Amino acid sequence: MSKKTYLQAINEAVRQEMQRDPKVIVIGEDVAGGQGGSGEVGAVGGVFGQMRGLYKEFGPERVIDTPIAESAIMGAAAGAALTGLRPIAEIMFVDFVGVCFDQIYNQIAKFRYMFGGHAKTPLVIRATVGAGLRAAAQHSQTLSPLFTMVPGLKVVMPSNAYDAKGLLIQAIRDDDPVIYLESKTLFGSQAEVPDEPYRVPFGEANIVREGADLTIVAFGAMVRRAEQAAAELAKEGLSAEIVDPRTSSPLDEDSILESVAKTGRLVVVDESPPRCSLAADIAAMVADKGFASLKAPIRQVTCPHTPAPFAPTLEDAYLPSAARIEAAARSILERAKEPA
Amino acid sequence: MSKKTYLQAINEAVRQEMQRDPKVIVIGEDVAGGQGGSGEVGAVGGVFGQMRGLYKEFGPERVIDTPIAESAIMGAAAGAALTGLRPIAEIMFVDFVGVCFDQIYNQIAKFRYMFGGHAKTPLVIRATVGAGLRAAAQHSQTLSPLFTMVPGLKVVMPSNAYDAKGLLIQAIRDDDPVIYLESKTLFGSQAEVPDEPYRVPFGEANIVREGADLTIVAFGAMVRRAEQAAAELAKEGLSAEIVDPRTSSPLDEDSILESVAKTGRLVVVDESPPRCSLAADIAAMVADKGFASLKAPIRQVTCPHTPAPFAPTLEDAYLPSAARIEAAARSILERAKEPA
Amino acid sequence: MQLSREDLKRAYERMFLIRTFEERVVKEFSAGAIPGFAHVYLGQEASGVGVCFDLTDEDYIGSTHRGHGHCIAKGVEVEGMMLEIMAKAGGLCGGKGGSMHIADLKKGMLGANAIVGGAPPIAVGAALTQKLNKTGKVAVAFTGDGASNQGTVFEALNMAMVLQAPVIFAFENNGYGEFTAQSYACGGANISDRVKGFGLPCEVVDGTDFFAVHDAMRRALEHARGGQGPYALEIRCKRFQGHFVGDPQGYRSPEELAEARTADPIPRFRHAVTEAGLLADADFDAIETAVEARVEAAAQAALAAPMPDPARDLTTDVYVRYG
Amino acid sequence: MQLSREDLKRAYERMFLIRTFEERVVKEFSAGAIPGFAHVYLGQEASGVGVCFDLTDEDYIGSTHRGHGHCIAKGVEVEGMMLEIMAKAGGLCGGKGGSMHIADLKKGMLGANAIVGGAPPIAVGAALTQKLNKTGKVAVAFTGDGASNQGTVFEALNMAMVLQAPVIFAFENNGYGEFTAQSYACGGANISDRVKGFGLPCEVVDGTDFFAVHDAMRRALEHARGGQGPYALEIRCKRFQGHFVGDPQGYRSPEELAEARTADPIPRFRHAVTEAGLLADADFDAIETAVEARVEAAAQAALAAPMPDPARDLTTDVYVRYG
Ligand SMILES: Cc1ncc(C[n+]2csc(CCOP(=O)(O)OP(=O)(O)O)c2C)c(N)n1
Ligand SMILES: Cc1ncc(C[n+]2csc(CCOP(=O)(O)OP(=O)(O)O)c2C)c(N)n1
Ligand SMILES: [Mg+2]
Ligand SMILES: [Mg+2]
Repeated sequence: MSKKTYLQAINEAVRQEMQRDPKVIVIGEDVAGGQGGSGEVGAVGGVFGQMRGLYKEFGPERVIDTPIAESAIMGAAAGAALTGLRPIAEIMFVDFVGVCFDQIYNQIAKFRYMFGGHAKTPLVIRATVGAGLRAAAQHSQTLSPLFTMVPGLKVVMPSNAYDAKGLLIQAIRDDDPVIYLESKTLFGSQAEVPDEPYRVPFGEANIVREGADLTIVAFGAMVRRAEQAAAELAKEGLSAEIVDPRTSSPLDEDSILESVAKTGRLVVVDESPPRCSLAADIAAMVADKGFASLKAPIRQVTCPHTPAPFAPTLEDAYLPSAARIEAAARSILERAKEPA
Repeated sequence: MSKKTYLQAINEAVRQEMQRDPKVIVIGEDVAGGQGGSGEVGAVGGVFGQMRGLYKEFGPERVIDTPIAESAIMGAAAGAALTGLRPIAEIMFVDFVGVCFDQIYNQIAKFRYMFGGHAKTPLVIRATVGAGLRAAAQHSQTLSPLFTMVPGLKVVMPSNAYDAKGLLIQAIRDDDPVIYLESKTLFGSQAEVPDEPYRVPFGEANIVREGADLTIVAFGAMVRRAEQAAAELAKEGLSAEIVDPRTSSPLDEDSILESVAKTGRLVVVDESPPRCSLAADIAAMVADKGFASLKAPIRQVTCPHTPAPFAPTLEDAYLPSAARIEAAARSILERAKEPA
Repeated sequence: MQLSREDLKRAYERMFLIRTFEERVVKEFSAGAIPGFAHVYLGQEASGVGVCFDLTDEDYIGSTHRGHGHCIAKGVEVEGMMLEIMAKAGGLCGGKGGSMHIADLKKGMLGANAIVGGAPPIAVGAALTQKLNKTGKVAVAFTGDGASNQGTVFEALNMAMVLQAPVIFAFENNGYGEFTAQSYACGGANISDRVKGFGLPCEVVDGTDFFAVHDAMRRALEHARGGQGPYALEIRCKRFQGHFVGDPQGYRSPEELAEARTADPIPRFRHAVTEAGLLADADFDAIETAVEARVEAAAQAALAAPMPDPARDLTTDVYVRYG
Repeated sequence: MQLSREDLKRAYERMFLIRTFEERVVKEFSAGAIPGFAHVYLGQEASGVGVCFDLTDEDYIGSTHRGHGHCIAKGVEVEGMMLEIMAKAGGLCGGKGGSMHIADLKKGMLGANAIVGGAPPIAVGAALTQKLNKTGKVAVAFTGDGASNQGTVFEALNMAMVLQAPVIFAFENNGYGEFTAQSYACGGANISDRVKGFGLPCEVVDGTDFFAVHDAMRRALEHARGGQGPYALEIRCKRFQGHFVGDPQGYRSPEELAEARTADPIPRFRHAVTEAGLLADADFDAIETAVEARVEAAAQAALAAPMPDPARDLTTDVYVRYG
């Protein structure tokens, strides 16, 4: 047990699983780095270094650098999984999914159903998500709704280093295809992370903070912003409960509904634009199954209906901030005082 | 003015716009048909015949058959639109969007914003949607949420022949990229369709049926099923109001909210699986902005969280049916009798 | 090279089984007994059978929307196929897949694919498994001439070459992609030259001659199994019917259609083998009688079988375990 | 062929402007004045300038993530570029696009593109407009060696060939795609052979020699403007720096890096032209002084300029008119 970063947790999870199971391979662009070059091979380990050191430990047969061809990467992972391997395929930035979405949503996600349950596709697609790096419209998306809407996929969004390791190990051992979304802005965040392998199960939310007046649901990088907002609200005795579902598919509906049953108020935070978002998905679920306990409108805090802007001034206003979460919370907590 | 089918309405809209504006071109696979063959060129006009006759009238320069390469088709349409043409590009079945999604969501939809408002991308992407043809998992999707979530796109879902023509003409004249979703099961449906060109504006819902007890929101092919359900409910004096938003982006929130303000109850019907669906999107919008008028939980009637099955017995159960819409309505109308 | 009498019988049995099966599919489709779409393999039998003839159940194939022939060539049982194509619960995919998604992984058949260009990248992955596990097995990617223009196919060719994966790309050039001729849709002189640009060896083969396809495939297998990386075949064959059952084919002249039907791989095989005195007409007749009886029985059984039950089957098989 | 003294000056001015601009970008990026990522064009100046030299504002180019040089070569003003790259409201894209999306449609610059392989299909579309409107203009698709493996690029090559669109594909082979060598990632002997498989003529050109690139481009323009369809160039050049500013480049040996820098197109041009007695050192010095002053002024102005205001600018420019 020791403090590790989110980045180290990811790297450790993959390394330990590769040591445990020879069927686990890593495939993607520059997951090793340096192939064909005049210098060192394997020094890079992915543009953010998540796979660092794996090439040297496991070699070119299991840490496979590819041409820039995401459809072929995803297809190769699909075919390898169908035939007995457990590939971990990387999409460097989730934004690139547009060039390989067919392999993910029409192939990988659907094999099992189309083939009447006779196929198994155990693979993990890792991708980095989120804005904040001033990387503009094509390198700053989160796209969690894009994957959550697809039957056959499981979607994981770790919000801290502990979950990052445990959820990734679960993803690798899972017999279904899993989309594992790494928040770029969390790579440096630290937590106590056990040295030994462990799993964090899917579909089990983490109650990050207990509270009585209001429920805030947030994923990935948005969890810390929710915590900051909750801390502000606490200063005035307003107590917010924070639910981090950890996985958007499967979704731990019960934990969310239990929390809303207690608080009667809900704010959902999502790092995506508003339409057909995860925020809408969860708000709608509660407006159906949790309606009886609702005391106020369900607020969604999302990005605006625009692409991600480049300029820091714009990008800072683009992402849901602690201040916007707090304001959304206040706007429905006020209601507490109104006559019903 | 005369009765025309949805298919004829689409064909007439494109023909009249091509006659009016030489900048309008059609591009896609077999939109003419027969290129390079030993027989007739232009007899096909698309697999469902939506473009029939256009090749003969406008020739190969404006009715362009392409190789099977959707990314190149969408990219070509994008580049042509950026440089002054008004392309109408076809995705034969919307399911194929997975091989060209990047050009749609990262390029076409984002040019204007990324380029600071200095670009205009006036194009229409036509695609057929919906289940019911026993075409199984890769030829039966609707995917309206996939497009609705993308800032920069407009999304159109005509539910009848009259709207099909008017919305398509608006789409072609619109200066923004438009996704025009043709319901396969509606191609044969008839309505009075004026012979002259006319527009149906975007973001203006059609109140298909007035009612007092409940609001049903439905798009495209689901509208008729909502009407059937409403007719059943009417037999017992339960009056349902049906709102067909016509376009999911922009969405006529006001008409939906006004209706719910009157009825206090809402069922949203969507031809997609449930997660991050249009049903969830609209339910969540009302759970926020229309909360005060809600008397009951908001029900969503969608496909299950599975791919589309092939077997007719399964597919019939897969799609939202009038019976399921009716049942969802009853489940919240009962509440009317409960004590608050 | 010389095949044994048993092999010759097996080759003819496979081709004739495809022919008989597909003709029955056309009949049942027209009679309304087959839901959805049906793309038949009539005329291309020698291609599928020649390519799959020396493959084992541990070798894999990725197929297309026109996959019935590939299934049969790979040894998939027609009984389960007919049930599936008729959307019956007892079908290979429980009636959930149908003609465009028919699959049999136990037989190394990775599925028909209704996305043009969908299978080649998947075949590369199946080949990577063989390479990593050193099985000496291969993966075959069946791809049409129309599909040969899809970006995913070029990516797969390049990826296979770069990773030296034991993939054999079987480009079945039947002259048309839907209603458009290959001569219009494929830039460059022909498919094989495009393929060679990626560094793969690529042979152009007469797809109406079983022996030509089989010989080329033997060279391909030697290459791929020998660890020399991917190999490709451009197999020229004829599409006897329309793109789908019911296609009026106005884009093909009556002459071209008639001419296409003269290049029939099945009588050609029978003629060549009888001429060479390797099998007698009686041998062929016996095979044909048996095949016809088998397809008849498969069709009757499928017609009588029940469709899946929504209450039990609609939402199963999406995940191994959800949550 | 022989260029006029004015043309020679313009060529040098463009190349030196790219060099000076990019060196300033490196400096300002390292100083924290440029947000996000920066991929610079240092070492490839002769390629962009040679390709764009004879293009007008009505000809179009599609670019890549490494687009500054393409912009300048196409005549985009460095003042607006520097403002954009520094995320300022007065930038070419109002600070919304930045380095990876910098565009100037008035100059026929269809945008840098942060999706590898994103631009070639778009260039085909721009070329279709020229063909339909019979303008005699062309579209150029700048594409890297790494991008040459992306399916969208092959689709664009094939589509351009099939539709006989006046597109010129400029493959800039600088030896690396990110941290991976072209020799590893591209199946086949080289990029040009793959391209030829699609039926396009493709020349291999020394991208460190402005004159070689310019001559090849003249042939390409004659071909495309003459209605003979697409044309391609494989331009071999060197990437002086890392993939992005700050890349340690452990994957390149010090020897290779040193050797790369010796192939510098700028002194090479100056040397050749002075040797030939076409321009004097004084001419070059004058150009350099002017360019340095211009870049300095552009940088100072950009540093001092304001960023966009969220209240006013965040949600504008998504639609021409919504609803
Ligand atoms: C991505 C995609 N685009 C288009 C289609 C529609 N489509 C189905 S089959 C086909 C033609 C394929 O032609 P070819 O590859 O030559 O195969 P063949 O039908 O001749 O066997 C097309 C365009 C599809 N299924 N998927
Ligand atoms: C679809 C996609 N995949 C991967 C990336 C990440 N990426 C950005 S640049 C690059 C390398 C491109 O290499 P090349 O085409 O040779 O251009 P160069 O950087 O050498 O100019 C990669 C892999 C991307 N931006 N888009
Ligand atoms: Mg074909
Ligand atoms: Mg490069």
